[in-house]
Amino acid sequence: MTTPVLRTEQLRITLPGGLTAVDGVDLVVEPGQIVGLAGESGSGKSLTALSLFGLLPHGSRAQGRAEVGGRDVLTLREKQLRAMRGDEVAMVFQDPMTSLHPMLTIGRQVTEHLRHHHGTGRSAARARAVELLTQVRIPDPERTLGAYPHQLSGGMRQRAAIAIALACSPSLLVADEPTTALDVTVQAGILRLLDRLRREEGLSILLITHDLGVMGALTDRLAVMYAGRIVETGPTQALLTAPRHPYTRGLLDSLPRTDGVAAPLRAIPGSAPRLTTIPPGCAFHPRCGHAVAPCSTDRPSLLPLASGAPRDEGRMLACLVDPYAAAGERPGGGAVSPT
Amino acid sequence: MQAPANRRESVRRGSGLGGFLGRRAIAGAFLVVGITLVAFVLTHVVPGDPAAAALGQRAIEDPATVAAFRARYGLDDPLWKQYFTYLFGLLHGDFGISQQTRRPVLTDLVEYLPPTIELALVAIVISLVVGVALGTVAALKRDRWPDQLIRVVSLTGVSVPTFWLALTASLIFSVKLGWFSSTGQLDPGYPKPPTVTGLLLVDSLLDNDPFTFQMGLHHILLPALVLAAYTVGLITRFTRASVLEVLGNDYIRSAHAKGLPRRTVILRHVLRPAMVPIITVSGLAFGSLLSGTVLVESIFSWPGLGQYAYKSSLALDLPAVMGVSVIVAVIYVVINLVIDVLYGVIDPRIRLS
Amino acid sequence: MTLVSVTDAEVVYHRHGRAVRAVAGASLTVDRGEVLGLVGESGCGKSTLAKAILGLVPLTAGQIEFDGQRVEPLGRAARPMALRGMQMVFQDPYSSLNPRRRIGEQIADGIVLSGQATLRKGEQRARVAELLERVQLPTEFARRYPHEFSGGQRQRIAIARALAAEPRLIVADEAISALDVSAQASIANLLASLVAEMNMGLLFISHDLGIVRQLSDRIAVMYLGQVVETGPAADVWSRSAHPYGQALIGAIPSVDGGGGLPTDLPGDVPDPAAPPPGCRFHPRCPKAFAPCSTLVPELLPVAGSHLAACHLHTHARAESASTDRNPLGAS
Amino acid sequence: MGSKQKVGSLALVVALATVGISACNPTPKTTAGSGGTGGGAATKPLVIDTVFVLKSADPARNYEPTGNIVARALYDTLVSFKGADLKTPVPSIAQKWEQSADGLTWTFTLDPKAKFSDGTAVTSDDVVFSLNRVERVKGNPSFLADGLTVTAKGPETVEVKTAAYDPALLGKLASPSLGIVNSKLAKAAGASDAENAATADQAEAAFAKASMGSGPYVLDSFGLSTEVDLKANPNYWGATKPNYQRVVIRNVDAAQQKNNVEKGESALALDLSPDQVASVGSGVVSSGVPSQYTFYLFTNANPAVNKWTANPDFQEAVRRGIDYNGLLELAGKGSRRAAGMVPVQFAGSLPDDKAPTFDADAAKAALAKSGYDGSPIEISFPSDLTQNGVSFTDMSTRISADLNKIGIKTALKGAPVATVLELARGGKQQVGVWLWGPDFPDSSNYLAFGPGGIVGGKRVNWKAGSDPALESIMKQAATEKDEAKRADLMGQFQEGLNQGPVMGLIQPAQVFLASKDLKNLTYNLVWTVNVAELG
Amino acid sequence: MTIPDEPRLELEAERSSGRRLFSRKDAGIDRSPWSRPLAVVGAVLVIGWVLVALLAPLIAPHDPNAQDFARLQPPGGANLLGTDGLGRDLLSRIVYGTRITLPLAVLLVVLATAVGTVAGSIAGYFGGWVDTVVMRLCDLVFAFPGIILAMAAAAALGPGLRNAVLALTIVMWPSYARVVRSMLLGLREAEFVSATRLLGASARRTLAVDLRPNVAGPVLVLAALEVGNAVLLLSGLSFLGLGAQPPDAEWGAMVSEGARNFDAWWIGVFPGLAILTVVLAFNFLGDTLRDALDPRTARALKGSS
Repeated sequence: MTTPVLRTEQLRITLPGGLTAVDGVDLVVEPGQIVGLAGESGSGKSLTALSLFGLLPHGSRAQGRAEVGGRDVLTLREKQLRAMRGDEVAMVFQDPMTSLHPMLTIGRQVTEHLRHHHGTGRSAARARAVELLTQVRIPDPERTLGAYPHQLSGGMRQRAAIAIALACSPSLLVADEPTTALDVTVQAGILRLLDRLRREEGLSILLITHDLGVMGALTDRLAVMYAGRIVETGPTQALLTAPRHPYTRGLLDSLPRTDGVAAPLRAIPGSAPRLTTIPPGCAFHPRCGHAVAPCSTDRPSLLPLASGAPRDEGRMLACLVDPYAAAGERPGGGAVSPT
Repeated sequence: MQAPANRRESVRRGSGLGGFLGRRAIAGAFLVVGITLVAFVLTHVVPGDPAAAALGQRAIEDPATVAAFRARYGLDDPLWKQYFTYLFGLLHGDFGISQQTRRPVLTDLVEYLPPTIELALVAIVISLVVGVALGTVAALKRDRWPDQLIRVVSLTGVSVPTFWLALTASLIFSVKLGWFSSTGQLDPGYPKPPTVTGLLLVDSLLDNDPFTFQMGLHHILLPALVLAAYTVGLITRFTRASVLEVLGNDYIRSAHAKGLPRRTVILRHVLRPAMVPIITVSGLAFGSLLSGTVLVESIFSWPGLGQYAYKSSLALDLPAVMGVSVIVAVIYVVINLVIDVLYGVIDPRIRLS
Repeated sequence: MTLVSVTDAEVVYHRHGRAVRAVAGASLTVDRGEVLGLVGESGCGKSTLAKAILGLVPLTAGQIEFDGQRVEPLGRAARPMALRGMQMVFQDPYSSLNPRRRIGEQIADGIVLSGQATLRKGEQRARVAELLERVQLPTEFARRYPHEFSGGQRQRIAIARALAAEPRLIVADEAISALDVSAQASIANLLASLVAEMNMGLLFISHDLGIVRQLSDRIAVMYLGQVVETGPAADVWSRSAHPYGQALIGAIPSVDGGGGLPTDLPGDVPDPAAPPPGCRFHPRCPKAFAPCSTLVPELLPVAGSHLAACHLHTHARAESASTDRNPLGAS
Repeated sequence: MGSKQKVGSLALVVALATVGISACNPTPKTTAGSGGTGGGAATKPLVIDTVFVLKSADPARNYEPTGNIVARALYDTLVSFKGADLKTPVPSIAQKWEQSADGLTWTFTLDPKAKFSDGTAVTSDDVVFSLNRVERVKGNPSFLADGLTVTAKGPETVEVKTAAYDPALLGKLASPSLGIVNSKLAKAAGASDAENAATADQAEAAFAKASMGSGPYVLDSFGLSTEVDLKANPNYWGATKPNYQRVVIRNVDAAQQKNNVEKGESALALDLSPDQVASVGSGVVSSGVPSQYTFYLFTNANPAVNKWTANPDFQEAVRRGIDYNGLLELAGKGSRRAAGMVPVQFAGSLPDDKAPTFDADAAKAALAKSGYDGSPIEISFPSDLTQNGVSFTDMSTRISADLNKIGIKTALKGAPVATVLELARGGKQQVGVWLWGPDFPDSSNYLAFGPGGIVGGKRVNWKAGSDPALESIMKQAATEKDEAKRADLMGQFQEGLNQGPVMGLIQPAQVFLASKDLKNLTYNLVWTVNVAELG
Repeated sequence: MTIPDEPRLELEAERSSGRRLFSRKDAGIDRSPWSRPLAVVGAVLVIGWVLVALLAPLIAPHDPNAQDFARLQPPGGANLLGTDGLGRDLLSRIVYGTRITLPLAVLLVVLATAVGTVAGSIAGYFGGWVDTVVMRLCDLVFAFPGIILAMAAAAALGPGLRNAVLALTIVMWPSYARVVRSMLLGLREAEFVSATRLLGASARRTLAVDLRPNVAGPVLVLAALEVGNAVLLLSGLSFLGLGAQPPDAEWGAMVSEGARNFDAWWIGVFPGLAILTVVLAFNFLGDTLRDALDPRTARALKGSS
C-alpha cells in the first residue's frame, strides 16, 4: 500500500473567537485519486483545504493531523510550509479572475514559484511554462505567456491557473470550487482537463465543490460535510446512487433532475446553521425528517456501514437513524439507476 | 479627489493613451483658464488699492507718480479688458509685472518655484518611503501593537499644526540642539551650483559637487521633515488601507499558496496594486505640501513660492497672486497627468485597454 | 394571452469608445400564467434583455410591450402605474435590499407606491405581514434589518417586496444562482407556486439549464445577444434543435457518479463588440458548414412552437421539404 | 512682512551708540562646512540677517531700508554722512560745494579721483543723468529730486537749483536713492532720464544683474527675497578700502536672527526686539537706542466718520487715558516716549516734559464731558506689521485695554497693511494706530500731521482751516531759514498738535545683535548700517 | 469579455475567510468602534475639551484679556503656563480659546457639509451637465492653492474669524460634494434602488427615502473627521493673521505670537499643544469610526481627507 498523498485525522479548526468551524475531519487521498469534499457554504470545506496550506485566516487554529506526503503540515514551521506550498501541494481557486494577479503576466505567474522552488533558470522556466500551457490546452502558449489575466477569457484563465498549480509537479492538487464561476460549457472543458491530468499524469486531486453533478462526473470518492463535520463518505457512485445520510439525500433531491422529466424540486427545510448557533447533537437534526429524540443530544460518529453489501464497501456514515438502510435505493424515482 | 476606481474608469474610456492625455491636457487648460478667472475676480474684489500698497507715503500723494504706476500696470483699464489683456499675455508666457518686486512675474516664479518644488519633493520622498513602510507594516500587523502604534503616530502626524511644528522643531533642533541649520538653502554667501534644473540638490550633483549637495541636504532636512509630518501620516493611513484591501484579494492568497517567500509576496504582489491609491494620495499630498510651504517657509527663511504667495497676497500684488494661482493650477494639472500615466505603468489593465 | 412581447430588441453599450450590442435583435413573448426560462452563457445578453424589458436600460432599436403598453425607460419621474405590474427579483440578495431600512418598510414601499397609499398604518402592517407569510417568513421579521438574514431569506424578502405591487409579471434574473443548493430549490419552488397561484408571468433567467427545465413551461436560449432557440421546455430539453442548445444540455454533469464526463464546447464566446458574421455561433459550432459563416439564420419553426435559428434546418427543409424529421437527429 | 514704503529715512543728527564687543563667541556650529574659507575677517563673508524690505536694485527706484543698505554700499552719492552723524555732510563724489546767497543754488565740484567700478571716471554728466532720472522715472524716491534743476557746468562741476529754499537738500542728496550711476552703462542697459522716463526707462532689471556705481562694493548677486551678495569693488577710488571682501545680506525671519548670530552663522542681526535680546547668550552684545520711527494714534476728526472721535473732549480722554509707560514697557529697553511727532534725533523734537501724560481720572472726566454713550469705537491697525520688534497688534491691543479701563468701548480692526492703508488714506478709520518714518532729514517733514497735511488732512480729516493759529505756526516753520527759530516753531507746532486728534505714542528701540568680531557698528538713520565702515 | 450584466456567480461566505461568516457588514458596521482604545481616548479628549469650553469661566484662573501680569513670565509660579507679551495669563487664554476654536470649527464643518452635501446630491441626482458643472467647480477649488484661496477670500471679506469660516467653507465644501456624489453614483446602481424604482418610486423619493440613510452615516463620519481638519485650517489662517482678531484668545494667533519670540517658547508651544490635542482627539474618533464603516464607504471617504 502506497502512502496516501493526503491524510487528515481528526482535523479540527477553530476560528478567532473560539468558534469551531471544522470538527474532526478524516480524509484520505490516494495517489492518482480524485476525492471530492462536498457541502454547502459554511460547512467548513474550504477551511479544511486552506488548513493544508497553513493559510487559515489570521487567528485561526488547526488541530489534529494533516499529512501531506507523509508529513504533518500542522506541525511545520512557516518556512517549511512555504517550501511545501506550490511545490508538493498546489491549489486552484474558485474565481480565476480574482485568484490571478491582475498586474503580472501569465508567464511570470506560471514561472515565479517554479524558479523559487526549483531554482530553474529563466529560459528553462519559460520552456516549462510553454509546456504547461500546452498541457492545459491553451492555444498559442507563447503569446499567452506575455498576456495579462484580463486579456483571457474565463475558461482560459482557469486553465492558466491550473497550469500555475501544476508548474512544480505537485503530488496533490487542491481545487476549491474550480468551476463554480464558469459557464457550464466551459466547466465541462475544465472537468475534462482535470480528468485527463488524473489519467495521464496520475495527478491526485482534492476537489471541493457544492456541485454534486461535478462530483459525480469526476471523483472517485466523496465526503459530504455539514456544519464542520463529515456526515457521509464513500465511493462516489455508491454514495450518489444510494445516499444514506438524510442530508446527502436532501441535497440530491433538491437538484433538478437531469433526465428531462419535469418534477418539482424538493428543498431541505430550513437553512444551514451559522457557526455561532450549531445545534447540539446531530447538527442536521432540526432539518431532518427522520430525527428522533437522541439526535438532538447525541452526536453521531462517523462509522463504517455495516450492510455487508459489496457496493457499500468503504462507506461511512454519521447518523443515528440511517433511515435508508433498508431502502437502499434513492426513493422518489431517483434520477439515476445504478450502472 | 476621486476614488481611484473612478479615475481608472475614466482612463479606460479613453481611446489610447495619447488621446487620453491630450483630452486631459485640454481639460487642464480649461481648468487653468477657470483659475485665472476666479483668481482675477477674487483679487479684484479685495478692498485696497495696489497703488496704495506699492507706492510710498509721499509718492502716493503725487498724482503723476500714481498715474505712472497705474498706467504701467494697466490698472486704469476696465476690468474685463484687464482680464483679457492678462489672458492674452499669458498665452505668450507673459504673467505681467509684479508690483512688489517690479520684475516680470515669470522671473519671480522661475526663481521661487524651484526651491519650493525641491522642498516639496524631498518631503514627498520622505513621506512615501516612511509612509509606505509604516503603512505596510501596520497592515501586515493589523490590530496588533505595531498597528496601534503606527496608527497613533500617523494620526499625530495629520493632527499636528504644521506652523507649530515648524516653530517647535526649529526651537528644539536648531536653536537648542544646533543639529540643523534653519536658515536658507545653503550657508550664507555660499555660491549656488550652476542652474540646470533649478533644484539645488540636483544641480549640485550635476555639478559633481558632493560638498554642496551635503550642505543643501543639511539645510533642507528640517523643513522637509516638518512639512512631511502631515503627509507621512496621510500616506501611512492610505497605505495601510490599500495594503489591507490588496491582502484581502484572492490573488494574494494564491501567491502564498504558491509558496513564494513572504518578502516576494509583499514587494511584488501586494505593493504594486496597493500603489494605485497611494499614487493618487501622493498627488494630493504634493498639493498639500505646496500649501504647507506658505506656513513654514518664513520660519525657515526658505526662499520659495510660499513666502512669495503670502507676501504678494498681503500686498495685493495682483499679477503675482494670479501668477502663483496659475502656476499652482498648472502643477495640479501636471500632477494629475503624471498620476494617470503612472496608473498605466502600474496597472496593465489600464495600459492595454 | 401575451403579457410581454419583445420584438427585435436591441441594446447597445458604449465601452472603450466602441459600440457593444449586448442585445442584438432578440424577440420573445411571455404569457400570463407561464414561466419562460431564458438561458445562455454569461455575456449572452440575457440580463440586459431582462433589464430592457423592465425599462432599466433603454432600447436602441425594437420594441417591448407589457400588457399592450409600450415600455418606456425609467426616467426621473415615477414609473407609470400601468408598468408597475412588472417587478424584478435580482441576483444578488445582498445588494437588492437597502441595508439601512427595515425590511417591513421596504416591503411597504410596494404597497404605498402601488396606489394603496390610502391604507392606514395598521392596514399596511397587516398587509406586510401577509406578504411575509406568503413567502413563508415569520411576520416579526418586518422589524429587522437585512443584515440579519441569510441569502435565501433575503431573496424571499425581495420576492415579498415585488409581490406588494401585485405584479402580473416577475422577472427573476439569476435569482437563485447565488444561493446554496437547498435554498435554490426552495426559492425556485416558491416562485413557481406563486406564478401558479396568482396567474402571473415569470421570466426566469438562469445559466443553469437544469433548473430552468424543471421550472419553465417554455425555454428560450440566447447566444451573443440573440435568441437562437425557443420552444416548450420538454422539447428544447430533449430535442434541442440548435447545436448551441445541444451543447448546453450536453455540458451538464449528471449526478449519477458513473464517471461520464460532460461534453465541452470548445472556444470562447466572441467579443460582442465584434461578433462573427453569419451565424454568430458558427466558429464554435461542431456542425457548421458553408452558409453559416455568411448568412444570418432566421428563427424559424422546427416543430410546432419550437423555433430555432440554424441553417441546418433551412438546409434540411430545402433538401427534404416533405419530411418533418429533425435533421440533427439529436433525440 | 514689514514692507511698504513706510520708511524713507533721512535723518538729522544724533549719534548712536556704537555697538561694542565683548566676551567670547560660541564656536560656529555651522553646517556641512563653513564654505571652505579660513577664519580671517578678510576672507570670511560678513553675514547680515534682516527681514528683507527690498524691492529694487535700481537706486532710482529703491526706497526701502534693506535697499538703502545695499545702495549705500554700491553707489556713492554727491555728499554723504560718516558714522551715525547726520549733522555734518561729508564729501563723497563732490569734494566741495557752495551755496548761493539766496540759498537756492548749489554748486558742487566733483572729486577727480572718483571713478566707477569699471574704471571710468565719474563726470558731471553722470550726476545730471542720475539725479534727473530719479525724478523722472516716477518711482517712490522721485519726490526727493522734485523741483531740482541740475546742470553740468563743466566736466567736474554741477549746479543744482531748488525751486524754494530747502534746508534739507544736502541730506536728501546723501540718500542712497540719489546714488550716482554710470550713465554710459545705464543708458546701454535701457536707462533714461528723459521726461518720459517713467515709461521709457527699462533698466531696472539690469541693475539687479550688475551694479553701475562707484561705491566700495559691487553687486555679486541679487536675490530679491533671499540674499544679496556684495563683493569688494577692486577699483574703489575712496581712501579707505572696505574691510570685508564679501558681504551677504540675507532675508531671515526675525525670530531666527538671534539664533544665527549666537551660533556664529551671521555677524549681525537687524530686526530684533528688546525682548528678544534680553536673554542673549554670552559673547554677543546688543544695543538699543530709539529708532527713526514714531508710533502714533489718531482719532478721526470727521464727525461723519464717528461723532465721538471728532469730539475734542473725547480726544482728550483718549490722550489722557493711554498708559504710555505701559507702551514703553511693551516696546522694551531703549524705546522712548514720543512727546511729539518729531523723533528725538531731529532738531525741534519736543522735550519729554511737554508730553501729554497718563491720567485716568482726567481721562474719565473728559470722557464724561464729551457725553460719550458707550458705542464701540473701532481701532484700526496694520496687523501684519512689526517694527523694531514691536507688533502693531500688541500695541493696539494694549491701547484698547487702556481705553476700556477708562470707559471707552473698543473694537480692534486689524488687517494687512495693504488693505488697511487704503482705508486710512481714505480717511475712513475711526481710530488708527500707525507709524511714521521720516522721508527726509528735516523736522518740516512732520508738518504733514497738521491740519490739511497729507496725514492730518487726509487720514485724520483734520481739514485745513480748522485750527488757524496752528496753521499759521506751520506756515512760518516751513519757510523760516534760521535753524534755531525753526526748531522753536516746530516745538510750538507739536504742542498744538498735542491738543488735537493726532497723538504721538512712542519711538521704539533699534536693536542690533552682533558678533564680537564686528567693529565700528553704528546706527545710521538713513541707511541703518554702512557695511563699508564695518570692521 | 465581461459585460456589466454578467451574473456574479459568487458563493457567499466561507470563500475568503471565516471572518465574513459573522460580519455585520451589511449594517455598514464592521465592528463596534467603542471596542477600540483610540476611540475611547479620542472621545474622552473631545468631551474634556468641550467641558473646558463650557466651564471656561470656572477653570480659567484669570481674565484671558487682562494685561495684569508681568510680561513674558515663564511657566510656573503665579501663572501656570506663563504670560504672553502683553502680560496675559497664558493658561486662561488657552482655556478661553476653546470657546473660539471649537464652535467655529463645528460651524465650519456644518456649513461645508451642508453646501457639499447639497451640491453633491444635486450633481449625483441630476447627472449630465449639472454634474459636470459642479464637478468642474470642485476641480477648480482643488486646483486652487487652498491657502491662497482662503487668504484671498479672507482678505476680500476682511479679516476676522467669521469671515475665515466663510472663506474656508469655500475651500472645504468640494470634498463633501465629491464624497456624496460618488456615494450616490455607487448607490444609484445598487439593485435595491432599481427595485424601488420599479415599485414606482420617483427618483426624488429614491433620493430622500432610499439613499438618504445610506449617505447620512458616512457623511457624519466624514464630518467628525473634518472637525480636526477645520481646527487646523482655522488656526492656520489665524496664524497668518487672517483669522482671529485681537484680543481674542485664538490658538493659531497665539502660536504666531510665539513665532515672533523664540525665547518665550511657552507662548507658542502651549497653544500649539492645545490645537494638537483637539485635532488628535477628533482624528482618533473619526479614524476609528471610519474603520467601523464597511470598506466601500470607507474608500469613498478616504478620498476626501
